[in-house]
Amino acid sequence: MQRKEIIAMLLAGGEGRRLGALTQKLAKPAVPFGGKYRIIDFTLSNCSNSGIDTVGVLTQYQPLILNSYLGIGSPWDLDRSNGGVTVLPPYVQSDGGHWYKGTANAIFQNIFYIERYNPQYILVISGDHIYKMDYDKMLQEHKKRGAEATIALIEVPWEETGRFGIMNVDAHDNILDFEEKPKNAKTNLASMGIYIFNWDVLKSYLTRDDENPYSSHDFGKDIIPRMLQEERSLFAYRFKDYWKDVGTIESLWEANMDLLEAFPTLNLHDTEWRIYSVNPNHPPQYIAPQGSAKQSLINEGCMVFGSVDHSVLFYGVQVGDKSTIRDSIIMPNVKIGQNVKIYKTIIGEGTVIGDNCTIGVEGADAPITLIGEDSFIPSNTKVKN
Amino acid sequence: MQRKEIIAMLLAGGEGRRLGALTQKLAKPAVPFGGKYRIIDFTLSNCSNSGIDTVGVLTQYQPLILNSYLGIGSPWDLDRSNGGVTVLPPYVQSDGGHWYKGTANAIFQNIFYIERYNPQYILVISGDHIYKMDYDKMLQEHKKRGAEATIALIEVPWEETGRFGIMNVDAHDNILDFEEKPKNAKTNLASMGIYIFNWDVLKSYLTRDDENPYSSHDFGKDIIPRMLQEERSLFAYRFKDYWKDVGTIESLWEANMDLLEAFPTLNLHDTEWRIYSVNPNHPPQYIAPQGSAKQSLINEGCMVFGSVDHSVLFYGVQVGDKSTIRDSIIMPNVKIGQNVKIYKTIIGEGTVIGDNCTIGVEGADAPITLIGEDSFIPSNTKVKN
Amino acid sequence: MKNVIGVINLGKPHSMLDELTRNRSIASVPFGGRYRLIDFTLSNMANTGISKVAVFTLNKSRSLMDHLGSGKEWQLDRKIGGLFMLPPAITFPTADYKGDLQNFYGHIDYFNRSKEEYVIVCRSHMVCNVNYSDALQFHIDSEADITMLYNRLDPDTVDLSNCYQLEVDEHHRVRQMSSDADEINTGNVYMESFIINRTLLVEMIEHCIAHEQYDLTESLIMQNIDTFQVNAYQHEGHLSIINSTTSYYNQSMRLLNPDVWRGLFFQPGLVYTKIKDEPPSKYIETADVNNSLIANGCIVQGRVENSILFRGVKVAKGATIRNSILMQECEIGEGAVVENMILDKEVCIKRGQTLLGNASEPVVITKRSTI
Amino acid sequence: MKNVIGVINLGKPHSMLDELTRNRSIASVPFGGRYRLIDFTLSNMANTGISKVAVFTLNKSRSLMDHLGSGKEWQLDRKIGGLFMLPPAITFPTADYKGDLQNFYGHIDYFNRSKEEYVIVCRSHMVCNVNYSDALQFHIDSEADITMLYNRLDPDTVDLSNCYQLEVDEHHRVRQMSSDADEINTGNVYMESFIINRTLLVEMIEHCIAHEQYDLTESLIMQNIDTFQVNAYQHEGHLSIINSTTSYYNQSMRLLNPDVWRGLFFQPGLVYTKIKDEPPSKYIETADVNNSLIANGCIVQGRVENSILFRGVKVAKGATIRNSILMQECEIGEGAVVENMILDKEVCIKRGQTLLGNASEPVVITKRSTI
Repeated sequence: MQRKEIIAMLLAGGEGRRLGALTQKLAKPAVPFGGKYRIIDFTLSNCSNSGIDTVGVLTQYQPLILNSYLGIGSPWDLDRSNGGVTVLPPYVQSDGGHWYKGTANAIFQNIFYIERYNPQYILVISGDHIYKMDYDKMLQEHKKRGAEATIALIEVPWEETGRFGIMNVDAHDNILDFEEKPKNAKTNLASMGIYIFNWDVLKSYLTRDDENPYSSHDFGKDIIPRMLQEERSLFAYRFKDYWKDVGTIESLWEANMDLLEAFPTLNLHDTEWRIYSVNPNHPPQYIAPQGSAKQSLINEGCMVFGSVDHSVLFYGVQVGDKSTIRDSIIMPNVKIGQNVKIYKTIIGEGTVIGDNCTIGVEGADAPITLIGEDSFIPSNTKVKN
Repeated sequence: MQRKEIIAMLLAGGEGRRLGALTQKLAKPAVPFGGKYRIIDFTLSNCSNSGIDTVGVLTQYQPLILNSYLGIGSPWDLDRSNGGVTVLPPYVQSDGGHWYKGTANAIFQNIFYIERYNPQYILVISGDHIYKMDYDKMLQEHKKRGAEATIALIEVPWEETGRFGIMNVDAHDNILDFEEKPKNAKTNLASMGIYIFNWDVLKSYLTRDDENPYSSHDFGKDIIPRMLQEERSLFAYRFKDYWKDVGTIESLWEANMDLLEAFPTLNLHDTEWRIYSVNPNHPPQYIAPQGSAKQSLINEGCMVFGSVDHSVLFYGVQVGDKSTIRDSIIMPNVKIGQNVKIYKTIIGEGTVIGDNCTIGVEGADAPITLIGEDSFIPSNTKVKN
Repeated sequence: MKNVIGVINLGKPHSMLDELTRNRSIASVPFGGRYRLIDFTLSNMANTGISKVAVFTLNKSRSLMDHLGSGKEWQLDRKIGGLFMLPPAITFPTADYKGDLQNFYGHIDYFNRSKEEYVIVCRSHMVCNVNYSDALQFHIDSEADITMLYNRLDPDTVDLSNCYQLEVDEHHRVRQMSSDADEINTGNVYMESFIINRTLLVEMIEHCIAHEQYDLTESLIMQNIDTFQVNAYQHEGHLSIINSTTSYYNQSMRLLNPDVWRGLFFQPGLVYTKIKDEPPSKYIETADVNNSLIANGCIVQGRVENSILFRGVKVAKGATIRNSILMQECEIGEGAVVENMILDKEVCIKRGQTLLGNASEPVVITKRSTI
Repeated sequence: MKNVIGVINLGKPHSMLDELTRNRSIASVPFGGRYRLIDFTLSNMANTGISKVAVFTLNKSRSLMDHLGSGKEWQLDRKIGGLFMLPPAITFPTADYKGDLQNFYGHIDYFNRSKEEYVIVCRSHMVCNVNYSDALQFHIDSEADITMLYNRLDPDTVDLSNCYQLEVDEHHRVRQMSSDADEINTGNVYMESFIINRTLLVEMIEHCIAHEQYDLTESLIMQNIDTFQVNAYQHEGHLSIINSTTSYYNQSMRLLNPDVWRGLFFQPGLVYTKIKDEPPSKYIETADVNNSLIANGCIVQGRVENSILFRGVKVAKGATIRNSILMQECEIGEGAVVENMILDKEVCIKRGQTLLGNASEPVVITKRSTI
């Protein structure tokens, strides 16, 4: 087996409880996003666009669903005989089954997988963030600095620092210390949960961490603090583009709405850095004579007989005559009847909505209404959050 | 997802204890065979040559080793976006991990996988038999007969019937009854462990079987007898070509030696039914001026400075000056020193043998000597069984 | 469908689409917002489960090869079987090319070396969505030598010039066929697709070549209607016949009918094409779109009416597109007007330009022009 | 190696192998029992981790395309990057073809649209096993404009006609180069592989074409040795130069030396080729083989001595093969004798025939002949 300079380990374990009805059947990284994608498409596409062709996907739950979505990795150009994408759930071992006890433990339990490729570097990323990033540039910086670990940082609004892992760095971007969700942050530089490690260094820390009964086996809480304590060379890599954790209904809705700007910060139309996804092979969308679409993203296979305004429609959505969709996200294959009004609502995949319904509340400050997957809303119903 | 007419479930769970040192690190289906192959290559190649493009590989142990060998399935033409080959180990579930309790239970635990393809028929096969068979012909017979289950049968010597599941059939090859390892067999028609079921029928039996606390959850012991008892239409499909269970050191050795006949029953040179395998990308073998090879199968990457007689050499084997190999099987990357004599021995992958050694016992009736993987035999050693 | 070889016969010169086929074969003419004509036939074969397909090409096949690649989209990137591109065995000036059977004969070894029992031969200018399983079963059950697929169209409303029509008896047997509507005008249109046993096909090709006959339809089928059992199988779904620029335009516009859209693109199977990984189409505040088909990757700021936009088309503010077909990556500048036009790939219409075509005779703008 | 494009330049007419290149380009000449010449260059690129490779072809590229397919064996079956076959942009009679730079210029867009910083340009008749990483690092560290790869050979024992030799100073800078051994005879043989920055390559191509200069080596490199910083990087491993049928034969026979065998096929990387899924080779009781290379799928019943057997060769009882190269699927009948010969693919020698060539001028038997 040919040696790999770098391989990626993608943490896709999140149950995503805060996404409520959307993650009843799906792992969080498989939640639809942006009219065409699933959240995990962004990190997988970042990997292949960065020239990383080996990605282990660590999942705690439902490996078959992720297996079935990822397949042999063709959509992301990760269908490689040597490498490619591999789903790594916790297996039943001869001494029984073990859950992954934390992010670091998930990597530790898959040392066998990693060593097959004998990598020099290892990239650890999360499957539930929306951003476009060239990991190769980060790797080149890591090498140039001779770092043992490099952590990607982004400036967040000061009032939100309490939600993130915050780094303190010196003038040369060496990391001085790290605080998880500090009350009084010293900086507003948040960790994006993107790490590059020298594999030999990380391996020794993982091994020691595994033997520590008091560890929670987490990168942010255990591995990084221990490395700082032992004065390893940790380097900050600053990122200035669009990055969003879509872990809540609000942030998921916002990140979708961000795409509807005339010139969004996250440009999906950039042909130099395409986001890849499984293609459903649907025909071009059809906008009927009486239909209309404004300030919206609409995917293939949709049939629009009503009007769609400032909304995101995934593939195969049908919007009936005289219906109005506004400020909403309609996931794949949702069928909407005639004369329906939908405001500021997220509708899960496969839901059917009868005629004359009103869903959600109008207005910029209205709360978001959420309809789960495969729901059935009978005609003449009113639903709101 | 497009519907599949038939998918295969390949039982690769065998620990293969009877293969001793050869299966310390390998699952039995991954044991090398025939100078180039691993045992599982035969059933996988049968699938792809039969036009079956979806194969679930059920394994109890070491899923990562099988995963790593099977990769995305390219060597067997099973690198399909829709289907292909998938390793299915027992996963840790939300209520903990469950071993596969038997062959039938292994299929039962993977109903979710099967239903993704919504197949009409399901082929159940074992990963540890050596044979070439067109499963499509068997399927056509199954359909033509309107059977609910079809079982492949082969005539075995009467004295060996006690080792097999023996079928009793009527004049039209309807199966009348089935006895597992009978003392006084009524026929010499043995089950080859190859079944085709109508999926809806099998699914109902698997579900009922799972609820039965007294069942051992085995096809031969539970499912088939129950179907016979309930007078389902079970049909025998007779097979007359080469078939061998290579579950013991003796049968593994014999099956390898069978290939050395001038016109072996199992013809590997048949271009209409190739056996596919992972290719190590080695150059043509080199036979030195003082080397010789007779009645042998030798693979790419070998360097022969000594003489090889009536033996099988896998890739990357080196045979030193004045050494003799006779009646033996030398697995990949074994390095043999100078002036070594090897008789009727199976040598596991990666073993190194020093100079002037004598391994094994000469003579047709001599016992087989077995040297495990990655062993090191120092110079001037004598080893025999 | 282990037992069937699919053949797509592009070996018949076919230049009826003028400008659209100047540098491409008819099989690679873009159609329906994101497809090429060959996608329909190839997807029909994929959906039937055929895993061995030969494409007999003639010339201008560069864009076709780029489009098909290794056949991955149609699950034909295989070691066993898979996609075979078979150009005429010899390089020749077109004058020496005597007909499609010559190309079949040049690759007769392909058929001889195959083990499959049946061959389905299709062309690419008859656009339909069909699963061949039923037709094959019909072929086997009726013990036919040849089974021709046909579709019933109304000869009074559809242009059937260049089509063969069939006379079929109550036993589904073909009694007569002709491309002259004065002879036969039943509306039973031969879809230029037929099923035949492989060994019989080989025999018939060899027989034709020995007698210096080179036209697949006329020499191999039409002449043998009395000698062999030639049956007809009716396909019930939508059929678009593309045999002129006008029919290309009209058949494209029929896709704006939601029933045709559903019938052609979803039933019985999906249509596969080369994936471009374009994002969903984006409608800006000023967009005003109706009765149109819009493929992914478009950015629409202007007015689009009764039109088809292929992938990656950009329509600027104040521009108007009406009754037109805009192929991949066309760009329409601010305030431009495009009416009754077909714009080939990557055409750029500058701001303020006006292009008015004629509804009955659509004008084609050459690929990559800037106006 | 995200930052490098590999280019294999086959755009220079090269017919020195006569019969062996009658219907194939030199890149697809079989070599070493199971490879084609291009496999070595392409595997070097794959082992260096290059995932974007362009092959500039000239003609007779049919067998090359069959061999390369989608590039899967070299991990080049990719959506991002991958393998590009770039024939001359126009169809032309050979007389109009002015040189390989014309072909580069015809595809200048390929370079312009790329983002990679470096380009490695190679040819296929210099057989070696090299990882380009060190050479690239050397190129970057030395801030060279062009880095030429060379190998030290002994001009007294190796035929260096048709080769360029270099004069290299102590700073690794190329001072002079010539294909005339009377001018330079240092034994520093240019491997016709060089590294250059992409933007500089584009500029230099455009400059050459503007001045009607069309030969890559002479116009782009040799003329600019004084103007640009042209450095040389020494490759230490084995090099076989294939520039005539005799050198093809001699270099093949060198593979019977175990050190050359190990050095060329294993170090620093493996050599990939199209997989044929042949079984291990089989030696029957009567086989008598020595000092030979035998690929898989052979069945040997006779005597084989100082020879190379490609995949699937059959040697019947009593036959003798000596000092010969037998390509894929040759069959040698009972009692036949073949000595000092090169048999192209699928040659069949009937029982009892005797073919004796001349050791110094090996005879080539045409593909698929029966004798």
